Amino acid sequence: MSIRILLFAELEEKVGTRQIEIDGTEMTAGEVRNTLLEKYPEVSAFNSAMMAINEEYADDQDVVREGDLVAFIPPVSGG
Amino acid sequence: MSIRILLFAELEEKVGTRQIEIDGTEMTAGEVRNTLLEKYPEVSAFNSAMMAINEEYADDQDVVREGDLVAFIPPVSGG
Amino acid sequence: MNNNNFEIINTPIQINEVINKVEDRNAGAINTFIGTVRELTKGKKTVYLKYDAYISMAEKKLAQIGGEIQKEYPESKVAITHRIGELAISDIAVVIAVSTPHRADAFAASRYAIERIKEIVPIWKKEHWEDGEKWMGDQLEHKPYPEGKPEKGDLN
Amino acid sequence: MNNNNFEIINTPIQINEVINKVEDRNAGAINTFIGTVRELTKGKKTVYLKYDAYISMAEKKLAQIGGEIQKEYPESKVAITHRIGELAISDIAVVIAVSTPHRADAFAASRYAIERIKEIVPIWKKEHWEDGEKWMGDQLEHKPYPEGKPEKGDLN
Repeated sequence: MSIRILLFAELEEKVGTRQIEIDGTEMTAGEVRNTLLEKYPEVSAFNSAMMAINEEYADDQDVVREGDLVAFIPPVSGG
Repeated sequence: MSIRILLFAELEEKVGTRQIEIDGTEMTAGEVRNTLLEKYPEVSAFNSAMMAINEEYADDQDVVREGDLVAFIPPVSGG
Repeated sequence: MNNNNFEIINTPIQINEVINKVEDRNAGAINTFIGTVRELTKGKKTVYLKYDAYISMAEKKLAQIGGEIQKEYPESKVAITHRIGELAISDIAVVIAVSTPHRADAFAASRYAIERIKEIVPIWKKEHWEDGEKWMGDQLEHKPYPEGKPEKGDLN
Repeated sequence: MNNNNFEIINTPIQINEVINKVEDRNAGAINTFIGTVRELTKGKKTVYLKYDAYISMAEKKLAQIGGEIQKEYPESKVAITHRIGELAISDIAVVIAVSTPHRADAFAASRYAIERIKEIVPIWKKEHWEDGEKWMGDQLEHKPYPEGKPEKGDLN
């Protein structure tokens, strides 16, 4: 009963790993964000990151279900 | 005592050669143009061509001297 | 348009390979944008860069940009390759190629593509200077979207 | 900027060679415009093209365009190669490469270069169709300058 979460760039570096999991079967993206802010209170970049569910950008009210892949996308800087 | 003249594209094709000479030691570019229009009355493209003296665009009133290289530049279509 | 037209790779980009993907008998114009690693940014000397990406999503988003361009210019072909990993000064980070029948469209589409990459494609650059390093994209060094995230309409 | 940066050649253009000429440690952007032979123009099917040039003057005029760009964008580098002779469909007629520190300038300068080539560089294209041939550049098919010749200020 868990949701897989991908972290990149500054977030990956601060948390120390690219992939983590949190318990849960259904919650909003915003709840995922809050869970991580509670778990890593020193990592404020969770606040400013965009989120993606299954490789598509999502809003905080979008629903995440078990098996979904959630990614935190810090401000991008490609090109 | 002659002025060398270069012809390109349609002009070269109609006159049948790239390089011709006309008699003269000093005349305006406009006079060169008129000389050629008289010599090749069927080649109206001499009218619409730009002229260059020694590889720089020239106006009809610019002076051509012996030894100068005059070119007729039909409307360009590079690129 | 093939999905191989939109790639994230970790080896040097061959410009010609990207351009070849957009060749077309009815293209009269190909515009190519090449983004390279610049040594000086605001007086600060870069030693090298590191790019990372959410590869699968980034390739999807590059393909989305290609789709947006084809919607606007139905006769266009688009290919984009972005490199990740460690890059030295003058190395090529991204190559965009767009072919269209007429040149104005190729310029406009290529410009659009690079701006969109900087908005929506999950790729991150870490600058390494002599005196430190930093993931770019934060609000001090570069702000990719005014509201901290793309507008809803930009995303889908 | 080397004069070899501005060439008229009668062999296939190597895109990479033109791009290499504008590489620079402080360039973050290279824009490349590639003009290719398109099969269809206004519904008419081109079989092949022939380009001719007043080579020495054309190279001078290409260099002049480079100079105009450098005046506007002092940190830019410009290279232009135009091919002459017989070209088939999809062959490359011209490659323009411009590098600048920032991308907006590279796009603007590259666009400027192709427009200027069509105005002032003595190169001519002869279209060969199935049912005929024609030197382009006349007022029916293409009119390079409104007054039949460039404005005085455009020429020097």
